[in-house]
Amino acid sequence: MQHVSLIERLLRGVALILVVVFFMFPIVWIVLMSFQTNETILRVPPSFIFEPTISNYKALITGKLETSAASLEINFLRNLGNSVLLSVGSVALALLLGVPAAYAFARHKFKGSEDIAFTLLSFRFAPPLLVLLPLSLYFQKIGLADTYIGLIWVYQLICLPLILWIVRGYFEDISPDIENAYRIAGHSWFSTFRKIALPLAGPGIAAAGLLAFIFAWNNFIFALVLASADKQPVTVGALAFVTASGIQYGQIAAAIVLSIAPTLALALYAQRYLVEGLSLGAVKG
Amino acid sequence: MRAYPLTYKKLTPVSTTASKRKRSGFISRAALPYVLSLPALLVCIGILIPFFTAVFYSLQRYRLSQPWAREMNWGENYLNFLTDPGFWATLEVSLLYAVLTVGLELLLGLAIALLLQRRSRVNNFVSIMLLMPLMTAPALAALMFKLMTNQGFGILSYLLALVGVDDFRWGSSPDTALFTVVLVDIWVYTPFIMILLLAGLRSLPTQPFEAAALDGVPRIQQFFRITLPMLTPYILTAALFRLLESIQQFDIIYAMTQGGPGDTLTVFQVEAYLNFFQSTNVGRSAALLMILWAITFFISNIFIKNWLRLRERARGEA
Amino acid sequence: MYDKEKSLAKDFLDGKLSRRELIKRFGAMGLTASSAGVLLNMQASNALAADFDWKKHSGKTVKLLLNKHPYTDAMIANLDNFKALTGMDVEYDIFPEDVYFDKVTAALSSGSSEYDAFMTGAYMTWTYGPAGWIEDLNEWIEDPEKTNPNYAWDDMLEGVKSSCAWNGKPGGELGSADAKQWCIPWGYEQNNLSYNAGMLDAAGIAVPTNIDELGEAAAALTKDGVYGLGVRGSRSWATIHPGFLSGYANFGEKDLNNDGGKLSAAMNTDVSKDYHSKWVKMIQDSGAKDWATHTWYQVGTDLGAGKSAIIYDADILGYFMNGDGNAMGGKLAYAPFAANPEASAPTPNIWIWSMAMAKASKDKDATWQFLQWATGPEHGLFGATKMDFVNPVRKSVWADEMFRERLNSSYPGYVEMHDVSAPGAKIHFTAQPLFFDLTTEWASTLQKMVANEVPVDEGLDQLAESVNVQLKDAGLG
Amino acid sequence: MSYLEVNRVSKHYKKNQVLQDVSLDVESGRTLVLFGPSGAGKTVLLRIIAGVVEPSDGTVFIDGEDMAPVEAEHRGVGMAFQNFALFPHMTAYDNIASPLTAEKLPASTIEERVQSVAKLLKIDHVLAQLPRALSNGQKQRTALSRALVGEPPLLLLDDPLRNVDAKLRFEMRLELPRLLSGRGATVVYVTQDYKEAMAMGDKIAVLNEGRIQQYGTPEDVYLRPATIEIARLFGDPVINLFDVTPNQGADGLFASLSGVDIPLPDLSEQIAGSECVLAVRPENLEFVDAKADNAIPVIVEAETPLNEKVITLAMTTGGREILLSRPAGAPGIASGNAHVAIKIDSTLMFDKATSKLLGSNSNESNRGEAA
Repeated sequence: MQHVSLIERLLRGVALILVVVFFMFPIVWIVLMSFQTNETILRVPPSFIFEPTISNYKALITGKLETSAASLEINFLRNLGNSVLLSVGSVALALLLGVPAAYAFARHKFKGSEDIAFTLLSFRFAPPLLVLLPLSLYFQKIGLADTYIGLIWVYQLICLPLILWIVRGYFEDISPDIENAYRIAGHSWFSTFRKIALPLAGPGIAAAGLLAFIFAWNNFIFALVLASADKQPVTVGALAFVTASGIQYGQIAAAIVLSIAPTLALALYAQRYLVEGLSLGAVKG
Repeated sequence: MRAYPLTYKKLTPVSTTASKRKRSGFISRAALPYVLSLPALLVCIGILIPFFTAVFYSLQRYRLSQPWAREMNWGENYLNFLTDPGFWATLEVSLLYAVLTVGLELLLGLAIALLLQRRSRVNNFVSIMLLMPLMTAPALAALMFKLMTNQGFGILSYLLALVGVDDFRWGSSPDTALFTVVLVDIWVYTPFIMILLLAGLRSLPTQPFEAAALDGVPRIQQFFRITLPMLTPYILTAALFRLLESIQQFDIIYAMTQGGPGDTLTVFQVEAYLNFFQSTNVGRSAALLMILWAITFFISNIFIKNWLRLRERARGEA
Repeated sequence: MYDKEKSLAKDFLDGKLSRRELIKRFGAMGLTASSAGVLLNMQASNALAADFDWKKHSGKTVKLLLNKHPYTDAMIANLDNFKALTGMDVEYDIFPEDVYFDKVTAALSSGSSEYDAFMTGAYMTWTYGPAGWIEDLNEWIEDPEKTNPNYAWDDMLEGVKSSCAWNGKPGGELGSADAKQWCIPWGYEQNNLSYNAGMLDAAGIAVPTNIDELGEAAAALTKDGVYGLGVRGSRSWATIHPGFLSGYANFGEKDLNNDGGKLSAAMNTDVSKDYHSKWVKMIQDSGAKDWATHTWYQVGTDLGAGKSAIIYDADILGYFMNGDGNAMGGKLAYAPFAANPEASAPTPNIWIWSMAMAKASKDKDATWQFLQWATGPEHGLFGATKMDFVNPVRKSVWADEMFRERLNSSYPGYVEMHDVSAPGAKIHFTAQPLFFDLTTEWASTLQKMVANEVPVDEGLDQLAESVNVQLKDAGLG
Repeated sequence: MSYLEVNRVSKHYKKNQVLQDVSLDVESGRTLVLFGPSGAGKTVLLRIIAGVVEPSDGTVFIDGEDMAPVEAEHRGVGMAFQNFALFPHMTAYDNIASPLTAEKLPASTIEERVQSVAKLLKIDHVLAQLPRALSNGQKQRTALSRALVGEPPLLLLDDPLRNVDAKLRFEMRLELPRLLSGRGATVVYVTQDYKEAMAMGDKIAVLNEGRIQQYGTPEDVYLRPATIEIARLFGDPVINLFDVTPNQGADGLFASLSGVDIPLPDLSEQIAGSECVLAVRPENLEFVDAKADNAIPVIVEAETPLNEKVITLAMTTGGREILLSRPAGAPGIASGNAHVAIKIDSTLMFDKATSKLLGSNSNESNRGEAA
């Protein structure tokens, strides 16, 4: 490590604090807001001092909120469950389909493989609306409309190319000789794939899976267009607090907090894969 | 050196006779890659069919509210764009938005990654913290910023007023709307770039830096001569992913301003969304999206060619 | 349902009990007013049953697509009665309003047969009707076999009812003889003034009676962090249709000219330009700073939170903001508003939450069974008196003493405001399929004017030109 | 009987011809050395034999059986890679055991055999380590153990000593032949080092630019290199080459070198008047008295004593550099004018145009050429 002067360390510290403030402030503010009633939220000037209430969370969890105007029925936990189901299901399917395909593209340069890989990747960048609308027609016809399976299929639009592209890079980075050695030692290609390629690309697969999960979790439009209310994710559910009888700001905040929490927990858990895992593989040249 | 006595026991060889040798499995070697990639391809083809349907729509005069007037008009929807100032505004603001967000996020992301480069407890903790915005759905992040920039109780408006800027209208004024949505975009996506670049920085070999330090190369020069070139593949990947997403931005802009005020932020997807869902003008909506797709295809093509070249070169050196 | 409560309700309906006595006894049994109402309505429904075969579709299920709204809450609260009355089941999907109409368009355009009926506004039927997604409900309303004799279609407010009927011809007059009833009104909103009475009193300002007074009052009330006038301003059709168009229509102005089926822009007249100038100045001087992103809920919450003094918007926003959860709850008042000093009465443009039947519905008769109950007089009265089902669309409900009394006691001036402006209340837009294109562009033009990006007269000329091009393009001009 | 037979194998990647019409055979229990510069196609040929690369054309027979339909894991081959190719996520033990686990042998048998081979190669103390914790030498021995442990009838060793340090290479060069010869396995050994090739091989196949240039015993290759190129590759210091045009004199053929007429041995071909290359190994040049027959005057430029020999760089009057080698201790001249003589019977003559050896039926031992 090179010698770092005191001034530089000071400047770095200040910069780091600024960065943390910029990125954390909105989150902190929303968390604070989630413990307030509409009344204290709307107070001028805004203040950090208030009597915290857990009524917003209680309302979200019990699914009922009594306001003066009406009793709102909220199904936020269901939204949360849908988000988990859709994201986990989509990422699992994308891994199941994408990892072997990525392996094929990386290891077996076959005719047209480069073109197919690129075409698959370009789907990631097709405007979702473009396919979504005709898709809703076809889904209607083949009975996939308003099913989790149909939704998970459409989510592949986000997940599959991402996983394919990143994981392929990891497989390419594994020396073919290592796999050859295992084959020559008497193992089938499948056992080589399972025992050598998969473990060695493990961190990359984890990182790609995590990224895909985040993108799936944050998706908004697929379920909205393709499914009924009982299959909507949190991103749609969080809008439910805007009604003619008033906006429940505190609950919006609590909903946002609850919707970030699972991905955050996952990220905390898998953080080392994310940073360390991405340092190999596709991202690398 | 002592010679080893050859005490190794003679054991049964693994495979001796030709007759015992197994043939290849039921999947032949040539078919294997196709078999492996087929399921993924099938799933994608399912998504390809609607894509071509959309191409078909884009060549039609097609409004859901006027089903009787539906007809093929071939390239007319596209030709109309040439003389449609709204389209050019859309193109301009989409590109501007993409360039602004990606440019700023790259700079900021790189700066933060450099700050966090050294592995330490504090840096690791901070890098986890910074993932939080990325975990926030853009639609919800936009909602958060809407609350924070509310003129009545929004904390950001309040803080600005405290420092004397009491007429800052965020998404409500054409002068500041772009700034506001770009701010949200930066907040959400800078961590994405930061994490990719941080991964890149941490995987760089240390020898060139040690050598440079021994040679007394100033750190600024080290950065431009060593760090930046070696980081290029990472920067390209991050830029590609972000650029293509950014040019298609919908969630943030739609939630913040619905494309307003005026026509300030009518980017492609917002315009196409409104065209479909409000005007039910399917033909124009599909044509807009096709143009957007063509742009993204073009950009990704260039990027990926460069990326593959860099990759090959890196392989060659390795 | 408990027998004891049932018999009490029956006694009441048979005239053996007074209403006061009934409620007292219910109270003694631990029932709230609204659940008492449900019981009551149930008995009323039972009474209905004698005259009509409500059980005809017993065992069937209808599925609804609903917006998250107090009307929806009221209907769901009363749903058990419908089930008991008909033996049918009702399923429903509720979506937040921010995405509701997009969801409807997505569902209908995909040809989904999932939903039998759904909530909509009249404007939307100008798309849905021609697109062939919804049914003309006249077929059922006029069929005595299918509609119960107490349905009292004529009981609907005339302007509201006819605003939901259109013959499908671009520019065709609403409620004309050949009009199709695309949807049934459920609840509706007039656009008038709701104001913070305390603020006006403190400033010594009288309730404005025309646009000039409104501008002056709003300017005078803009101080101490409060802004004078709340109106919508987002880049959407929703900015045009409430106060803005109500005032506009009061000057006799139209959105489009209809020359024998050929439509052309009518918003660049001198009167219109004058009105636009006043409107724009009003927002510049005394509107919300973030007006350009304001939708109905910001307009409402700001009034409720005491951040704005007057809103010229949907009356029900003012109604809801007068509730307990709001800082200004109980401090709001209402007034009818005629923007034109020379006008004899207000001419509010209206928003009508209505119910429409999907063409893809698999059992339309059963669906109608639900629709006639949901839009019928009994449920209307239940919703209006026990829940927040304002504004009701039936004359009989407005005539109901209990309802008027309830409003008068906590919402001063609300009933009077309604009565004064109801005769002129209707949709003042020209029905045509480009409604959303044109109004979105109109809103965008307003935003540019308020931001001083374009002068009012120039902006209107540009708008008119663009509208004409689009109309021609679509074969309407 | 030949255990391994490679029959007219070609390999090309797109337009890049890597192997062309290569044929070889190795008898059971013998060691074949594939020798050639890098890029010659040695590794590809090895992979084709192992079955991890498919030939574009041609056939590989192992034990008389056509290998085309047989997957790598069923060929009964052990292979050690130049870069070791250890499984980074497995311990040295698991690495070595991998050919045995494929056979689904009982754990105790696996244990016994791994320990046995590890002891033999002196790595039994590092079996629990992951490859990244091993030294290069240990890695190399682990890789070798892995190739040997299954007792494969065919062993493919891809330049196993390339990536280890000089000391270890020296030790292993002594050790390996013993190890291999005791096992009765047929071995194909790839190397770029001619000494290794000479030391290891029962036969040597010289591969260059995808073709077999020469195929024969180590003596053959050294004494009768088929081409100038092979002559240059085998031998250290490098062989001296003189462009000459032989003339037919009264006493037979002679060539003029620095103005000295040097008699040439008789060759089967008629080479008088054609351009040839006379190749003389440094050890076949000696310092002589100026009056000696056919003494060529030179100026000695430099002398490099090595352990067992002394190398001298000299310049002819015509400006040609020549290298001489003499055993250490033998008399020589360190600088200044001197004369050298060529031991004419040990010279080689090549056709300059084709670079092929003249005067020997070299085709006989070069099947690749003959085919």
